[in-house]
Amino acid sequence: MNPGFTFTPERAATSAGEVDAVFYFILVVTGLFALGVWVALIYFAVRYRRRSEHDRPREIEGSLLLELAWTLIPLGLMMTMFVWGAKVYFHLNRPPDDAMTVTVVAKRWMWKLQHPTGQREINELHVPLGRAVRLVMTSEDAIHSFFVPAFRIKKDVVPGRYNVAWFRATKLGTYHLFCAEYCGTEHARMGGRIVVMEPGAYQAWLAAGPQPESPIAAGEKLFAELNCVTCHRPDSAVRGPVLTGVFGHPVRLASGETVIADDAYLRESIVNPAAKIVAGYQPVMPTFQGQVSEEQLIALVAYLRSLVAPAQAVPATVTSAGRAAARGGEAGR
Amino acid sequence: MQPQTGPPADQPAEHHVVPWTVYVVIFLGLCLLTATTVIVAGFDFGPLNIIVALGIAISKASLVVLYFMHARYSPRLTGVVIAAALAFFVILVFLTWTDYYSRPWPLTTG
Amino acid sequence: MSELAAPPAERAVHHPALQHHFVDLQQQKEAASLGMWVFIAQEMLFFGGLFAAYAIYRHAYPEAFALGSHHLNRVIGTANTLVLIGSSLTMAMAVYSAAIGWRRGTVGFMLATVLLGGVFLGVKYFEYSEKIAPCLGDQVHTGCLLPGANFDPATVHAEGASAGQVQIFFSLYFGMTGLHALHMIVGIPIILTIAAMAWRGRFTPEYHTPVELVGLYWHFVDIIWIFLFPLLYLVTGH
Amino acid sequence: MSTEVATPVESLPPLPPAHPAESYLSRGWDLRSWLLTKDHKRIGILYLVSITLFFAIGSFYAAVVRWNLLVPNGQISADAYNKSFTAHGVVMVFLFLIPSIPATLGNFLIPLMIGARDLAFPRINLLSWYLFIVGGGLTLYALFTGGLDTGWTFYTPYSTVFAQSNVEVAAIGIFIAGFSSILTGLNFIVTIHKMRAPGMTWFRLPLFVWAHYATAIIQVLGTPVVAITILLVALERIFHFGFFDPNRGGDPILFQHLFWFYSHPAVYIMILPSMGVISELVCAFSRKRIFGYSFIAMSSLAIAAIGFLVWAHHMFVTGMAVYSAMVFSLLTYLVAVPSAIKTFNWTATLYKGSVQWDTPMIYVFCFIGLFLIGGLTGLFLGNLGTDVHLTDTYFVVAHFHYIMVGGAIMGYLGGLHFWWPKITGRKYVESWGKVSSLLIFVGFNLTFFPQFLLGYLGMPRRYHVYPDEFQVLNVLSSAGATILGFGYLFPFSYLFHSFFRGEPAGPNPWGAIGLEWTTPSPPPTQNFEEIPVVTTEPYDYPNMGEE
Repeated sequence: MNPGFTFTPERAATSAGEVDAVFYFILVVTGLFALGVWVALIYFAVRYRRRSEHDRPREIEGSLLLELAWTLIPLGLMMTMFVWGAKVYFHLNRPPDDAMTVTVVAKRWMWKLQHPTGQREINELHVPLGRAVRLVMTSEDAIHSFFVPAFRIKKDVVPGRYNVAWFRATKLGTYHLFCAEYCGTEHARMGGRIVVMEPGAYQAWLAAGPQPESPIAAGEKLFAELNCVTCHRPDSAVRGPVLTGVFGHPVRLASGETVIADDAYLRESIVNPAAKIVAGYQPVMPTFQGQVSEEQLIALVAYLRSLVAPAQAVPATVTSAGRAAARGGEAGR
Repeated sequence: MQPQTGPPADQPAEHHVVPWTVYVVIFLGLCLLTATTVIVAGFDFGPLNIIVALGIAISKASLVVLYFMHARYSPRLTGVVIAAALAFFVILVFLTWTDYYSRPWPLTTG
Repeated sequence: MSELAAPPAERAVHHPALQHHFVDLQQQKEAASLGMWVFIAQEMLFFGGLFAAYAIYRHAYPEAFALGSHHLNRVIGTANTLVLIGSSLTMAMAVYSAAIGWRRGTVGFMLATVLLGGVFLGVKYFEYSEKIAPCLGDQVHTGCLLPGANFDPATVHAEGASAGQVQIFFSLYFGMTGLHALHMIVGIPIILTIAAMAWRGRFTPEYHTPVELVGLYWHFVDIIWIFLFPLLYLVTGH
Repeated sequence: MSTEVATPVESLPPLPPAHPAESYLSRGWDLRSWLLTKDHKRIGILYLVSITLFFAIGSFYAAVVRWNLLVPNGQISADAYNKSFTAHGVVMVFLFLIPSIPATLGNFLIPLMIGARDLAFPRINLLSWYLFIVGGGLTLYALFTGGLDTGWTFYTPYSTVFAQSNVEVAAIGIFIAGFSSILTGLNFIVTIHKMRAPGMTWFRLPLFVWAHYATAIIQVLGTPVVAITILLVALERIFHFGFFDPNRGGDPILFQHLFWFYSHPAVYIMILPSMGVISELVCAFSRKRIFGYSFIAMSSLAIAAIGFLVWAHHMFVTGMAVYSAMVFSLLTYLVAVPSAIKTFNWTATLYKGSVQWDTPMIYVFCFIGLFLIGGLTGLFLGNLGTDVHLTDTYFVVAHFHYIMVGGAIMGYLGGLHFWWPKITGRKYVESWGKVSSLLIFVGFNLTFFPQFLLGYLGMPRRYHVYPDEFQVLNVLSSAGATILGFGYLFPFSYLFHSFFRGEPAGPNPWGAIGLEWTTPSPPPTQNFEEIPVVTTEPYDYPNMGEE
């Protein structure tokens, strides 16, 4: 027997419990159904075994009542599973507001992770116990998938977009990080470790290494280097929208539509400025596609996210789910 | 065989030889609609552009299916086949669309 | 229903085109016609994948699609649409001629269909070569509209990210019109074969199923173009 | 239609003798008579031989995969492993499972069951076999010369930008094989609509035919979408079109939508015909009318229709819109209902029956038991909450093997044993059949049950190395695969043997009801001397022998 062999995976995050609850509910329900059918199958097969070649079974008509029963009862049970699962999924897609943001850039065949304070790690992520961690992820090449079995979370990491996942670790330890989407030759070795530490130990760990720039600081520097400041500052000769406080808020577009300025929108506006012009502005901004790397983009977006207007309350973190929820709400009205 | 098999074997099945003038009229109608769609494309109706263009195209396609392809004079089963194909076509485009419509991805335009 | 189960000997006196496994000509005709319609249903979904891709990308990149579309020649496109509709008319007339037993009409109209189809493909060839010729060679590629390394965004006044998006438009343009043209290229020899059969007097008002079937196919190809034309040539920006 | 069950052969004096002088097989054995045949029965045999070959090739790659996974660090290189699981998937899905029952048993039996002399378009039927061989040949060529390492799913942008292997050739091969499937489906639809014998109304059709009708709809309306999608992948590689290229604004996820639009319903192409087989066998071996005929028939159509609405449940973790995911999850639960209806009805059919434990029936028991597991584990994967953890792990691998092997292949083997005497005119040795079916059952469960656990523990699929703690279950699985492999060798050998040495079977060795059993075994080329007139309901076992 190998070390650590168990029948159930570790449960080391809040999400693990939520997913497992649905898992075991379905397991019990389906288990009972399977048992029922097997017992009936075996019983009938044995009990009504052909005893003589002249057996002539009686005719048995179908039964509408039975048909309805075994259509509607499973349907009801399955709707319960669906609703429960949907709730969990919704929650898994909605990071809490107090989450710290770790950026993830995947490339064949490694994970590049960066802490909010700027520390970078490769194939390893140290996180504090009990703190929600929001992962903003993108890929430089093929599709990958960020999978931590002990947390029961998985999200594809797709080139050209930001996917978000989050977790809140509840148990100290070291856990597997896998790439779960086939990405080429060394796919199986594109793994790593998530190390869950006491918050104090985490702070110590952060302090121990060299003190790098935080993404926000790096973003601010880039913002200046790329001359974004010439147009996008309250004190600049205004040709572009002021970006202070824009994150998380609805933006009215020239097309008459409204979008919420989330990570994806900000990223798009840098690489493809013409796509969604803010109402009242001209499409004069050049594209930065090819001039900034994925990691620089992340830094820029992090910086923009940090530009909260002084008078303004901290906006609710808008995430994929949140944005979709906002839309759903509109549609519902 | 279908239980309600129509004419006996040796009779011609084609009861509906459509007069050729019908084809010419349909052809002229198609030309007219082509001209319309080109002219209309010169105007900007905003989001309605695509609806107008597709509306005209659907009208043209319906004329071809109903008259040139004799769907109007064909057994009901032909209609069922067309409807099934259309239904699955719509499912393909529409359900794919539901993802893109509300997806937080650079592609979406609100 | 008893006549349907007639023994083979009795059936043999019927039409020479009747195949052994059918009970009568009517059944054979219905089967053939249904088969063609099912084939057309299949074709619809075949093009459906491309139309779905078109819908998604046009929705995402309206400006890039307008830019790309302005570089397709509307006049040529319109003329070609009329040519193709004309070929549909001649095809319908060929089927009509076969139904009334007018052999020369059948053959003549089918040849006219082939001719018009040939004109359409010739124009298409001209349109393609205008866009592809500049991509060849390894020096300058001004005017190259074939997606890929040699694509020239300056031709369509696109820059940065929208240069890629215009390439998606042209990928769809070449993919959709190319597949459409391929269907015509397949159709033409079939029409010619059936025209030859018609010439040899193989069809009668009672039996001219092959003419009808190839007619259905040709009209379907026409319908695809009816959608491609506005979707590709008449995209306006906003 | 009447049969005296106790001694079926002697009690039917009007029928020809057990070895009819003239059968579809006796029309010559030269190559020409086979390769140019338009007889649906011979084409069925051509398919049977070809897919058996493809199955052997696919199994070989499965063996390589299981052998590699015996140890955590793998036995072969990553590249060789990736190419092996891709080859296993491509061959098994496109070249074995999709054509398996429809192209062999369906081809052979549908005209016989509905009282027709052939399929509506015999030439197209032959053409579809040639397309299959050309497509399959090209695919194999791609696999043998350089290989293919994209997985059978061809996900972009890996397949379009990064894969260095033979993607184009394989894609074109699969494209061509796809048209073979479309033409088969087209032929079935037209045949079932237009070629039924007098009196064979829709609700007198055997459920096998209903299942194939539903399958044919999927083949005709789904396959073209995957054909064009695969073609786009090839075009993107050859001409650098940018459909799925994120650097040009293309969306790699769009590929997944288009791919799964077909490839999810394709699962039903594999399982529906198998369900049709089970419906026939359950009745024949319990001498009962099927319980809830119309519910089973309609549930086939429901599966075909709803099956097209659920594809994005393969994409819940791609970052798709949350509400869109909810719609797809809901629809996924709906498609589970008709499968459940079928399972309950089969079980209920046994109630107070006269259950005969012959080899085909043992496969029925296997099918119901295993398909049940496969179907119920699908509920974990259709569930938004649990799918996040389980997708792309071995749980998925186990789930679809329970459906495809536990379901589709068990049904295929059951059907093959049941109709083998009809196809060849000879009986196989029953005891061998029983032993091998048990071997397959045990081997199968030992192979794939541990994979459920592996998946829940978090082992991702398509891994050629894995952490040490997964080794126990992987070794168990590989051990099971060995038993399973031997299990498969048995039917292959004793069926082959019986083809030459088997006892003559007579027209109706099982005492079963259905038009195909009224013909001699093997049937004559024309199938029926006279087109039969149908006057009774299907599965009229209670009234059997009373006329």
